[in-house]
Amino acid sequence: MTLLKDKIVSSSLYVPVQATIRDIRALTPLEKVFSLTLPDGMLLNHEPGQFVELSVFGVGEAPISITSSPSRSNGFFELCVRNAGDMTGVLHQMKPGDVVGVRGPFGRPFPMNRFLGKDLIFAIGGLGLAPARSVINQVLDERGKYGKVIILYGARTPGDLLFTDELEEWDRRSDVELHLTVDRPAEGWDGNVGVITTLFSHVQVYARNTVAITLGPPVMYRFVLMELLGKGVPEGNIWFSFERRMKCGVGKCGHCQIHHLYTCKDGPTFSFAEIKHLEGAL
Amino acid sequence: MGFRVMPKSAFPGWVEQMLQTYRVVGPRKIRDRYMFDEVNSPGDLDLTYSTTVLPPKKVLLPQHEELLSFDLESGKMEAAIDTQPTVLLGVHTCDLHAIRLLDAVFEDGYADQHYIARRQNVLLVSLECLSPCTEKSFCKSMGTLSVTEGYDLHLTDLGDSYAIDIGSERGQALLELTENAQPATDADYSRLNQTLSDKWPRFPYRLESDITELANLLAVSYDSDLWEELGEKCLGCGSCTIVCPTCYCFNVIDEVDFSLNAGSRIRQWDGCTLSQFAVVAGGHNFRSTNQERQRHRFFRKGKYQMEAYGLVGCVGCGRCAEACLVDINPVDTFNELSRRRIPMTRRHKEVLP
Amino acid sequence: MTQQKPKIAFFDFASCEGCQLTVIDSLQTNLELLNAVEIVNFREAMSEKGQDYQIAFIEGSCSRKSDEARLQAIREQADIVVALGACAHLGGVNAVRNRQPLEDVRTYVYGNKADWYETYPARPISQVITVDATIPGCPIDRDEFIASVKMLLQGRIPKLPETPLCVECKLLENQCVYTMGKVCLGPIVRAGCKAICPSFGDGCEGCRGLVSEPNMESLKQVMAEHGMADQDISHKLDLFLTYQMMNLENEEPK
Amino acid sequence: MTGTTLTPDIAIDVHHITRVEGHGNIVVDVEKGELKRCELQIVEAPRFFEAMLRGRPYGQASHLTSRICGICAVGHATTSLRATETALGVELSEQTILLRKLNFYGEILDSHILHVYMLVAPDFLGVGSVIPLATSAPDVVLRALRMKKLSGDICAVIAGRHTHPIAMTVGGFTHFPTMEKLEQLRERLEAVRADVDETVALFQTLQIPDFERETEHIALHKPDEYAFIDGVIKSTDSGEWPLDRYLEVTNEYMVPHSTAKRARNQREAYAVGAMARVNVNYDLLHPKAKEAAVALGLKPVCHNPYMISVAQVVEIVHAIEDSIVLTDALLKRGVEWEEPAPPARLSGEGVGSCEVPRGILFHHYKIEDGLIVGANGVIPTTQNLQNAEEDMRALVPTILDRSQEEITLALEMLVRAYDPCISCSTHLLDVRFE
Ligand SMILES: Cc1cc2nc3c(=O)[nH]c(=O)nc-3n(C[C@H](O)[C@H](O)[C@H](O)COP(=O)(O)OP(=O)(O)OC[C@H]3O[C@@H](n4cnc5c(N)ncnc54)[C@H](O)[C@@H]3O)c2cc1C
Ligand code: SF4
Ligand code: SF4
Ligand code: SF4
Repeated sequence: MTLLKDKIVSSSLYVPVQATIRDIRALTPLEKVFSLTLPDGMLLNHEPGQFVELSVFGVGEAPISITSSPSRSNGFFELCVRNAGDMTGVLHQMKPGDVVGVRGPFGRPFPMNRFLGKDLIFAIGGLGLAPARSVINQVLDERGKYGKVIILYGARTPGDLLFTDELEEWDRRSDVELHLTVDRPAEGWDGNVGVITTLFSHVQVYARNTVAITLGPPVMYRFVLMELLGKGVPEGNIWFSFERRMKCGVGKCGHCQIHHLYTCKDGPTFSFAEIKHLEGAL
Repeated sequence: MGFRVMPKSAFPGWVEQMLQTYRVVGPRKIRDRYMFDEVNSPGDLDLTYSTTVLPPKKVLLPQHEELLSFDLESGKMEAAIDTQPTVLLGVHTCDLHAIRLLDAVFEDGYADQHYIARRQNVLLVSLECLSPCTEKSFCKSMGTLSVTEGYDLHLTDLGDSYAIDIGSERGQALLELTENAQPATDADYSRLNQTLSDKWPRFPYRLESDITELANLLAVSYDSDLWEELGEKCLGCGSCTIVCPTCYCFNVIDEVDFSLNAGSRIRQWDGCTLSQFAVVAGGHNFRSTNQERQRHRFFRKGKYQMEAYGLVGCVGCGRCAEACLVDINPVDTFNELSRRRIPMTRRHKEVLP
Repeated sequence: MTQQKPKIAFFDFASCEGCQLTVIDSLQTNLELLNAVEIVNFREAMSEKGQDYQIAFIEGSCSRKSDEARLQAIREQADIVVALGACAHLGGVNAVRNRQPLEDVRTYVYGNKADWYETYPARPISQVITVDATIPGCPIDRDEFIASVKMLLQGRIPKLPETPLCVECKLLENQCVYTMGKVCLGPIVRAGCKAICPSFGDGCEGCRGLVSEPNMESLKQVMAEHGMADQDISHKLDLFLTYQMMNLENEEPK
Repeated sequence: MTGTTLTPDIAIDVHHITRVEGHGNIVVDVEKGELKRCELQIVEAPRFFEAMLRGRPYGQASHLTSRICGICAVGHATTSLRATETALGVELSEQTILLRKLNFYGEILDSHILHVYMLVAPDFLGVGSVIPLATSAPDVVLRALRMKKLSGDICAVIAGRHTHPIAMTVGGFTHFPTMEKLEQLRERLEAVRADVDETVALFQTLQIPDFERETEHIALHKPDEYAFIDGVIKSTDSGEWPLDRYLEVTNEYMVPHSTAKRARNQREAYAVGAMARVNVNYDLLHPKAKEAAVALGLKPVCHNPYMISVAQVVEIVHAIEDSIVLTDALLKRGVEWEEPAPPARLSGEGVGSCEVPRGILFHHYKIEDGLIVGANGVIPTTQNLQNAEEDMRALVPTILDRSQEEITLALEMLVRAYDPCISCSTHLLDVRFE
């Protein structure tokens, strides 16, 4: 049983293994879920919050969060990818059976054992659901180990909501509190309209025992943070996953540097306590 | 390990010997500038060089480097690991310090096999600087004017001969290629000591504060007005980061042949002073102005690298100052920050409103 | 990723045709190009004039009202339009005359026969039709052309490099031409030509166009410090960059 | 369809002649067997180079004017430099002269190889372009590309690149080739001789149409070398003129159907180019080139315009051989970095002239205090246009028995033989010295 990570550590950090696309599911016109298998039964062995460096050979490579949770790895893993540029654009034209490159898993995962017994509040914007889904499903698969689970999720329009089947599933559960919002409603939308922070008034938290996991576009973070701090959630319990430009994923290329930290290896998950003194981090 | 002495007349012969087994890279004069370049005969070398345009890091981390080649048709994928035995000759002490930082970066965490393979196959023959190489160098201020480790061999020019310090067994073996390196006599010791003590006063201190204070100075200078002033002047040309021996940021691109199925992945130098360095998909730029980029650059040099690797991020070679058309340079920047030092209390506002 | 060979076509407007010549020259080292694409229209090099193409490469500036219809027809046919070279990309040297009153330019050249020949201020083709990609330069760089074709074959749109020329120049360890008493537009111009002018001892003239955030004021200051009078500075900037400079200065062609 | 029917009415309208540089049309109207209209229309957009030169520093002129034409970029740059240098009294070093000549051959070769192999040969081989030849006659195409690469590399080594050379400047160069580079060129030049022989052999097999029209040929001439840069103007009719009297030769005029000017000297038209050069300077050709001329049946004075391509092949031989001579001279004396020769004055007037691939080219500048205040240029194609049209006029009545397609092809081949450089020809550099 080889681990992908052992493979790259033993040969070259930059040589991906050739993974096969086993399935592609379009969520929206811009986002697709790619289900990948590694060769020779190799294992990815990731933890929630980590990412892989995904390549289309001849085009390029980009960091992509692993959206499937470790608790649901049945010989494959999933990536939810937005068509945002070169590599992702060509990836979106690919078909099952095609080969892509994968390196990883990289990055510091969420410290799940520090979350045990805590109430969890997820504040998610847009594509942030991709990494969040990995944490959420992991938590739901071990539901007993955590307190309340509150999920706040915002998208631009109802059509931009990702993983709607799973959203419905979570909504049906009595042990999950799900609140959705959109910036711009569409025909038939009877839910909340407004930015994600407008959802906070709908939820009650026991601040001292709450862990907040915030995932979304950079602009969202400051506002969510103000809400959470305002509710009294401790600084060390407020977690983010940061996005930065990355070329290597292993703390060499310098692109993702935030002060002395490298987002790819010291993060991408950070607690507010860790980064609050770092100007420009948020 | 002590040192040996080799008459200068024997030096070319020694280089000839090296050329039998090694690729030799050293400073060459090309028109009005010096470059580290492959040496084909001892005459190509010019050890009296001032400073080179690019630092010797290019031997360990080439400007344009194949990381891997692939062929999807056959499924072949190969790491390009370069293990060519190389002597890197005539490295100034500041650059030697810079290589130590590069070593730390590329060995840290996941070790970068490409860098390390090169590094392990490179013999470093450094050279004691006896007078400032340019008006813009400030190695003495940065504590890089001398070295005690990190080399395989270290040369000091004693006039008609070289004193050669042996820093490793590999260095020793390299020296054994010649029979003309004799054990040092007492006279040689005193000549070397004299040379070293004579050289010291020739170098000015150019920084007005001590390097141990740099990190603190920067910590309180994040909001200094100076960044705005530098930002206005800075052309964003990126030269300063490209020529820096301690910069190692890179970009990775793919090249393909017309089959679109085979090609290679290339690593090439990048720099944090370039406008697109921190742009992410969707167009957000985490450092969108020259001002922020200059600040980041100097923080890396004076603070971040120290915090991350325990080594100073600027070795005072002065290349960036030579390269900058608008005369933005570490000495003036750090000195000006020091003059404008912002009291801690004023700075101690929250990061968030 | 096997797909049908895309049909490509080359067209030219006011230009020296040096970019198309460079395309022909690129075959010297990339003859495989002919297997990867089907060239259906290339007046400079072939007789066939196919009108069924997906990718159109257009060389030259638009300098006559009557050229607009030809451009539009190409746009309608092509899925992807690529501006080839500085004339198409920036107006190129053709735009130098935009600083001078049009009537004066015409009569200076044609005397009393001025109205025999139609013209208007030279402009980049992007001012007339939507352009999907640009291969900059005067002339274009062969390798960049080949790399761009490969990107198009991969289904990507080549992007203009954002890196300033200085980076490329430094990577080659050139001696900065400013130290040789000359001036250079390298700090504000897009890289990609292998800094060929500084490599051959001459300052960059800006044929690949301005980077997206050029610090014009600071560079003008640098040039002034290197002994250039205001007029010399404008001459330097107004060779390939006239159109962009006039835009920056909000100046209309006369 | 073969030309059996005698068509009394013929209307030929070739819109945008292909495989030439720039946009031109051929319009021929024959009514009841009588030629009513026969025009070579140049419809290229005018580019106004001389207006653009006004007020510019003289140092920019060669870089700006090289953009007149991507194929004769070195020719325009060299001619521009010669005009400026004459105006400002710049004396060139021997090294500069040698390097300029070698660089110039790079372009002559590049252009001639492009023309004979890629633009003309397809007509004789019955294809529409060189592209199908890549599969049907790959050796021919590869040979052409190989020869072309060497030509381009000559320019690249000396001036950075062929299309828009960089290192050429007023008074000299800004960059110099290393001895290694020159030695490599020397080796390749020698090796390419085999390809040159093959080229001559190929042209021996081609059926060149038999058509003659007595023509005045004009070219630069020097007593001791086959002239490409500088010299005097010489006509096959009679007469020699110094460069500064070029206007007496060119006598430019305009016609409404063409954005390019025309020229005439002692007859209704005259011709310039490879054929004119061979006709004027045959004795000065390299012996090997003369051998090739004999082998190809080219004898001065030749009046068959279709033989222009053959004259180009002869010049390819000459250019390769003389490049070897020049490279040897450079290798022998060595190449030093030298500062460009300084101007003796900053105001003056001067004419520069070169034999660019398509014929004699003139640049004429007036400079005041370092700025160009007046510019004129006369381009080879300008000088050839009327002659090509006269040839068409003479040719059409002799081939009226052919089919329309065949007539069209014959006319296109005729125009192509002149290797017209249409984008150059539209610059109409007017004489306007205030
Ligand atoms: C830790 C982490 C996790 C991520 N997880 C996901 C995920 O789960 N799903 C997902 O879809 N995305 C994710 N992303 C974002 C993803 O990495 C980017 O969308 C991806 O890099 C786009 O790659 P590309 O090659 O398609 O785009 P590129 O072609 O690289 O372009 C992306 C953008 O970068 C800029 N850019 C790129 N190159 C240049 C250049 N040379 N000059 C100027 N601008 C340039 C442009 O603004 C462009 O819009 C994640 C990012 C990080 C850091
Ligand atoms: S920052 Fe400048 S002086 Fe310091 S090491 Fe880099 S190049 Fe040298
Ligand atoms: S070299 Fe100078 S101008 Fe260029 S990016 Fe660096 S600081 Fe700015
Ligand atoms: S150096 Fe400048 S002028 Fe020269 S080719 Fe490059 S971009 Fe164009």
